[in-house]
Amino acid sequence: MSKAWDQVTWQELEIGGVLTEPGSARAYRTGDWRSMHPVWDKTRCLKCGVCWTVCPEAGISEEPDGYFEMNDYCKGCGICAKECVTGCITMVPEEG
Amino acid sequence: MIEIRFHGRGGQGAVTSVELLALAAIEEGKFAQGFPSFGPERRGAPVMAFCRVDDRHIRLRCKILQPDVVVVLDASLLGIQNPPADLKPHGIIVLNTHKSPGEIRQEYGYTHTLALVDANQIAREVLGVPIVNTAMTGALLKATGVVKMESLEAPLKERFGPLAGKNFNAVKAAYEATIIEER
Amino acid sequence: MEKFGRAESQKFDTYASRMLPRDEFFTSGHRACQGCGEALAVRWVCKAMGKDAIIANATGCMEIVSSGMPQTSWMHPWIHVAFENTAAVASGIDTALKILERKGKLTGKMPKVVAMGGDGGTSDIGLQALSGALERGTNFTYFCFDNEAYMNTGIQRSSATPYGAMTTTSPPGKKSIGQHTWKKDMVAIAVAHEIPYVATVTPSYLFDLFFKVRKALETPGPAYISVLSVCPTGWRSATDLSVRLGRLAVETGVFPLYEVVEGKYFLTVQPPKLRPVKDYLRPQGRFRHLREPEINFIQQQVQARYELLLQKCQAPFPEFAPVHLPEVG
Amino acid sequence: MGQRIGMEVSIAVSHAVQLARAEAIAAYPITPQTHIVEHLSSLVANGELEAEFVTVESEHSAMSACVGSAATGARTYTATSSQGLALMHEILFIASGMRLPIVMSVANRALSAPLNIWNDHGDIMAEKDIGWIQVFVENGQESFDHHIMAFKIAENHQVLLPTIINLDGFILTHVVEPLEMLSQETVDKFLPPLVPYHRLDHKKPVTMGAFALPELYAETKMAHQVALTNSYQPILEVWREWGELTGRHYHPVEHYRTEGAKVLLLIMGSLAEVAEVAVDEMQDAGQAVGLIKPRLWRPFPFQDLRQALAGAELVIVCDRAMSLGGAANPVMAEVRSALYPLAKKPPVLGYAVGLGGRDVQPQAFKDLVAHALSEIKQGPSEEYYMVGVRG
Repeated sequence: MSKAWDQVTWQELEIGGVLTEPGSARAYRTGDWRSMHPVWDKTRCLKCGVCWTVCPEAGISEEPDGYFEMNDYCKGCGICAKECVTGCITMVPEEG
Repeated sequence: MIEIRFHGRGGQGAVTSVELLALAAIEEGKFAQGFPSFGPERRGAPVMAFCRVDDRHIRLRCKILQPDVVVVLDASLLGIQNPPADLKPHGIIVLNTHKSPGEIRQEYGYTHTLALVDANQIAREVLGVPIVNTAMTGALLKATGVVKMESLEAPLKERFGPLAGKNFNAVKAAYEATIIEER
Repeated sequence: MEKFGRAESQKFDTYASRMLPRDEFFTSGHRACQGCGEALAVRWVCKAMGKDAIIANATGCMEIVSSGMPQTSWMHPWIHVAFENTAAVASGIDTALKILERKGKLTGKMPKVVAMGGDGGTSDIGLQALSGALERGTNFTYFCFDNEAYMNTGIQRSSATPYGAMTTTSPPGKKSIGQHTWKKDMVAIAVAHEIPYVATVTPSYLFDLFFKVRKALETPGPAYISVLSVCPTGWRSATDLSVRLGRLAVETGVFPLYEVVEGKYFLTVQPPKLRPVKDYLRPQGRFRHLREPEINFIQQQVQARYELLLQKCQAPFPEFAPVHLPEVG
Repeated sequence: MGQRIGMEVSIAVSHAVQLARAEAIAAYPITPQTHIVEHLSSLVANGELEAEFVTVESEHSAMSACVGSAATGARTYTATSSQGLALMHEILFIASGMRLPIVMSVANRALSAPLNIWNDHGDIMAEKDIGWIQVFVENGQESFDHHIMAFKIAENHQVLLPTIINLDGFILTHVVEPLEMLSQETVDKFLPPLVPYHRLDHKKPVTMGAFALPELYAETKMAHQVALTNSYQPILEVWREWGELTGRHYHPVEHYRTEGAKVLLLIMGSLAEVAEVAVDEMQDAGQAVGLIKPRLWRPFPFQDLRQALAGAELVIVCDRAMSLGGAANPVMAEVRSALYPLAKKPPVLGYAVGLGGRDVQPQAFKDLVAHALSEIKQGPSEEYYMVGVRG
């Protein structure tokens, strides 16, 4: 739906309110929610991927070099930092 | 339209009788209804069942308050219910009894036409069980001719399966044995 | 989204986490609280399910955070109907799949039927529908995402709320220690339906979760899985502790990980020695008011129940005689 | 036309469902709906109907399972009554809001308390605003006919709404009477297989039952309202087609001997036939009384009713339910609303008739017409009247 969702008319609604685009919530970047974000110290990162597994948002992605980074959905909960095997993740405040 | 009201006790098969009659009438191309009195009554309780037969679509969806015929499956009901109380003046009482018309009239003061049969005995002899509804249907046929005997055959088969033959015999036996005393 | 999915072409390294499937079926953009243990659990349950599944979801946190019109976080075919009837909805889906397959209207591999609800939607208001669906032998897997209270409506107590916990309807006070009943044993209730597969999982033990989910889905007939889902908002715990608290629940014996296969109990994660329950209680604000006597009581209860569970696991015979009804027709 | 066969109306309904090739049936037993679902169970058990019958543990789950199976693309049917319908209440709105073409029989029965298993319209009138198509039938033939038509209406992609057929409990459901059946071949030609509009399909996933924030909820309601209102024409189209097929023609509002009638009785359901008998007798006695029988209850046929009633000098609405503490009983309230915009409108008097299975003889209608005529002369003393109440 290209239109802003609060501008949608009743005629434009799908029958029965069915949503036909799976995973369309990805359009909503929950990264705006965070006040902290994780920073990886690559010198200590094992590329094990535990941070990726523990993220409730799927807010961590693997980079081409095999290291992990947060993406636009990270809400800044800090689980990744807590669970990191080597302690290479630090939570850093968002810049104002 | 002829309106017939069955009086029996829960479990005696009054509802089956009205349904068989309605089915037989419909088989003959007539219009008919058969329905119970929809009560919460269980086995043993006095119950009623209703049958209407007509040559046109029947529109009534209510009890039969002034029947043309009452059929009493169980003579013990006579003392409790007085089934013929609201019977039409030229109506018929079909009664399961071993007593004679004279005895019945003396006992209950009935003035209507009587059709009497000892259905208990017929049921015992023909069916081997004391269920009188099919026999009483035979008596009703004799008294009214509301449907032809053979029209009952298919509905009986549908309802009773292998026991249909015996039940049909009960109908026939009761038909033969019914005594009618007109008024 | 651009960043997402890049990893799919990556080599698998030696680390076990990397062996897990990369496809996301409960996608980013959902509106769960920061550090939501339930969202994490759903994410991994969905991954373990794979794409060939249909989900019926009860009203509750996961429904609300994932399906605000016109956006959805679900990649699976997904339906939400109401709060208390998810198991019945799943029954209907199972029914339709059966008849449509039998009539040749659906061909190929049939999707798995999955129902999801919270602890309130499962052990309170949805218990009847669940019992019916289990008893009827519905071919589905029911997941109870148990965060131990009605979090969606603002942290009210449910029958799954643990003893002593503070919620908005079980507040501690001069005459109350908070929740004054022991948590309802939904696993035992599920087992009592003599269904082929029952298990407990938590996303803090990902591989245990992953394989139990697979097992449950592959089991013909009903399966029930209880998923301990840490709720930092309702448990008054730090958002970064959601995985750790799940682990502590297991390590203290508060939430043992086990499965009941055709009536036979198996402990799947066995801590060498149980940690004291206060390790689990302390980081949670909902237990902050508890004092030594209550904590001791909880410790004693947890210990006793854990030992009973161990006994069940050691029993040479199953809890019930497995019934395999003959096929008819 | 075909030969008339005698059978209990409940059995006729189950045969209609069988001929419609229902695929998923989820039902919970409640008097007086039981004979319908018992017979369907036996049809399934004997392989005479290729369907799955789910014996759910409540009506709430029955409707929930129906939502699940309809959403998965199976032709779905259920039946209930009274308390069962009330227990479904929550899910009824959801089924229609999700636009799932479920067909349901309601064997109309009174609501508790006190418990009463007999016929009135209290159950369905409590559900008048659920957003379903709702039809009332008068006899066994109509019961049979409308169940088959209901699937065709509900599944029409211009409609996609669940549909209720209301048939009176006991006084209709439990009566053996004659009706004409149709062959499977004829029904197959009339009713094509269901083509789901949306379905839960792992190859083409959709999300069903998403929630709406205040910014969207009103739009969803508008869409539903328009869909229900617009179902009127497709309904008429299906009924017309059926008329051509069977010679039995149905209309949203049926008239009986209304020509020249100054007083119009109005009633829905099987007691309308009893009222016909009363109208015959009154007309024979020289009274200009006619009968209006609404068949389509939702969408409400405003225009048809206005046309039918506008010329009358008095309209007497017989409700089979109460709207306790309300402005009028349910049907009367709607009829009066329909007439309100008219410049010249007849007075409307309302009567609650046959509550909780109270026997209604033709005489009852004659009595209430006489009562209404005397009331209207001196100005009505009540908002509405109850028929046959002692004391």
